[in-house]
Amino acid sequence: MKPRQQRMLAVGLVIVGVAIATGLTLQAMKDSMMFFVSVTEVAEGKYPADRNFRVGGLVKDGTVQREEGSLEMTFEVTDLRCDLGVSYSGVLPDLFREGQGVVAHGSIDENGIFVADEILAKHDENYMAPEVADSLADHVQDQTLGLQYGPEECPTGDS
Amino acid sequence: MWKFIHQLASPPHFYRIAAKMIPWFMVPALLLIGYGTYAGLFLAPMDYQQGDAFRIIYVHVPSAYLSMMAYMVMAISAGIGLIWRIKLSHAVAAAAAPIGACFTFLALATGSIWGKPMWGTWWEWGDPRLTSELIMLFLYIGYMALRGAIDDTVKADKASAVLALVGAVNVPIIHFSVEWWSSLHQGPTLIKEGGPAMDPAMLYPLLAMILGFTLLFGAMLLRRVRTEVLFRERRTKWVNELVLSGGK
Amino acid sequence: MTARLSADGLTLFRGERLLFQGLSFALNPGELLLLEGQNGSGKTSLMRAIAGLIEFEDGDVMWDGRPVRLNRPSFYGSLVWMQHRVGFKADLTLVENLRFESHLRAQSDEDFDQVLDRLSISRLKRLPIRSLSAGQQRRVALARMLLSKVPLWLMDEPFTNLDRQGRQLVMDVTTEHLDRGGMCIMAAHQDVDIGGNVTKIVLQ
Amino acid sequence: MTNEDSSVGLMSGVLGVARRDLLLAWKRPGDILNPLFFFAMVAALFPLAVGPSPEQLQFSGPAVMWVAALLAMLLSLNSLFLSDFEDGSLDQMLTSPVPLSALALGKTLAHWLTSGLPLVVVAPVVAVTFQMPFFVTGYLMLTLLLGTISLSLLGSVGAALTVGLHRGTALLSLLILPLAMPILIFGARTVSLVAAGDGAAGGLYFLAAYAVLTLSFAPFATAAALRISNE
Repeated sequence: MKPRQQRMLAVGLVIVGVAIATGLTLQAMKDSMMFFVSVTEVAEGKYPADRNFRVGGLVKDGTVQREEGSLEMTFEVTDLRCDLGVSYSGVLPDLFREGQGVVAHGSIDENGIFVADEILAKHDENYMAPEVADSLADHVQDQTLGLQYGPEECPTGDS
Repeated sequence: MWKFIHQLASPPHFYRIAAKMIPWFMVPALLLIGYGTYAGLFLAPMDYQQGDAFRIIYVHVPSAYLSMMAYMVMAISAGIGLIWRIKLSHAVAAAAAPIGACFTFLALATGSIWGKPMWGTWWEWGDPRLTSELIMLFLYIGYMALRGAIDDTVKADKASAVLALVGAVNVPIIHFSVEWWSSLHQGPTLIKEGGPAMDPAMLYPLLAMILGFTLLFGAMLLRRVRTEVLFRERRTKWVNELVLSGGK
Repeated sequence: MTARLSADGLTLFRGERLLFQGLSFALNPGELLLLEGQNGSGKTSLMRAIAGLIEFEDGDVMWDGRPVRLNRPSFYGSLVWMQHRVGFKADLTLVENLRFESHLRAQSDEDFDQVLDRLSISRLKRLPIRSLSAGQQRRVALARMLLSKVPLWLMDEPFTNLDRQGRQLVMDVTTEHLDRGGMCIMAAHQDVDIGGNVTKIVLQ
Repeated sequence: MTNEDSSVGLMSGVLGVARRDLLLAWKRPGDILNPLFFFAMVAALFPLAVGPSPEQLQFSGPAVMWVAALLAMLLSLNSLFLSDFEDGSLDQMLTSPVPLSALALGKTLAHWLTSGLPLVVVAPVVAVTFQMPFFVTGYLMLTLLLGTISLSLLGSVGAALTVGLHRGTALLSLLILPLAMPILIFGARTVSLVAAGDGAAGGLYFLAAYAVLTLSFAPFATAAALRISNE
């Protein structure tokens, strides 16, 4: 093989390599977008009781209940379509509040309650004055979780 | 145009021109940073979630941005130096590294201070940007360590250029991996796609700070390259004449 | 008519020190270029730079009229070189070492025995290089040059560690190589008795 | 007497060097075994330090084993080009008619076969002591397989940059570790995910992508670095 051909071959191999790597990365990214599931998917019964997973949603207004003198608490998460009861015992992040987006890790118990062993909340990347935020709050929260469901009827979980 | 670039690449020429260029970077940089600091602290409203704590963004974001920018400047000029064998280009890469490392450190420090009120901890491994910024600092440290370990300037230039380029290929991968890793904690969609939404009264001071920091970086880079050039050319006639004439 | 190997205006620094400036030479088939100079005069550096292992500060070495640094594979296909450290793996046997290099040059190993006999190292064939004396290792390096069948030989101090017979062998082998139309660049302290077309470069 | 195009093909050059280095490794088995013992010992340090609680061992097993594997690879990298540099055969490689990047790839291949692959093979034995379930061990081996390929390739660049420098070992770690962090993240995390009952495909795809990417670039970077270091 002539040196020139060798160089061409090398360049060709690098291009092929980069193309394959890009393809694999895209595949990897597609797969890793599934880090939490929506409440609707849980309601559809896709996640059996013995499996650990993460569920993401908004803390439903007026559902947070704490037990006096302990860290036990319950609340509901919603994706504006389905609701899911969550029980949790532990320290909550500072930003946890009603209407806030949270991701909970845990599994469903026999009563259909999601028993969380970890709750995460995160401030979003929107910066605005408080008065503006008030008027926009609901809308913004919808966006930050990427929720696409309208307020339709929730599919029954028994199916 | 080509002739101008060629002239600029000659060390004595660059040394003179850079001296004249520094004020053109420094003065607007100080004005913009002055405005940004005042407007950021007093004119911008409080954030609806984070209150006054968010104001550290005016130092944090420009530093983080510059840590990337400085790496890009370093890698690109190292690459140019390696391929076209331009010595000035290597001097730019050598000069950019410590500045970049400082901005990276500043970004880490401010990020950590920001983390304390927001997350309740100085360091949060779950934050992808904090973690990848840390790896960025490690990359700078590796680059500077390699440079320091090789005595011969020409060899140090070339070896560190290879490292800078390999690092540049890896920077996006590191970011992606850290984001994937910490997304386990946060869920990637919580972070909004399409850039942050921000109140204009908060945004303008931030833009001013970013531009100001960039110009400041330019001024510091020019100064450091001048020193670097002087050191590298210390055996040449023009530097000797310069020294004898008292730097005029 | 351009020479096969030529150089014009070579300048080389080692660290801060200028070794030489504006050095030029030309080498054609059958010619020997002899580099002379005291210790530290830059013979080895010049040799390594010609082989493309060090970059010249200024000037280019041309092979068939094209700069070497742009045509490394074609230049290296025509070059073999003997340096201070012989460049063999101490744990591998003589034959294993030579076979590896023949493989890279796509040469058959059928004339191994003949060459090893000529250099009187046949009986060392199965020994690891580490158990050979310095002079014997030099002879193996000489075998590498003979087996490579390339036109350009670079020899840095080929007589080091060799006895009188060995030194004569180097000169004989080199003379034959030149007679066949080969080229050689040699750096040496001592007087070299090689007939034919010799050019000398004395480094200060 | 013109043999200008008489060099072997690229692939044959890669295999030629790899075969020589494997032969060398065969004659000095300690060079292969030492990193393996190191791997096992580092992995053993954690249970000794943390305590024998089975849950904790199961939880930290993938991470500990991955860190140990990374350090073992790092340990073996230092000598990759050192003996070639010292005995002058690097000079011979640099002036060989086969492109240097092919030779560098050959050396890296031999390095992986003598340090990466043995780690993959030994991993299940160590995994047993961490009470790792069978199918999780399978994933551990798979991630190690993909990850050590990238580590060998990246490491060859670092080893080439630091060959011949004083204090080369410490420097090599400084250069390579930041670049190796993505491998550690995806390797250890994927195994942890599998152990927790999640899917592993994303991490495996990424490790494969990183291996392919480093395979495309590292040989050229190594070749460039070798030329620079040997000046």
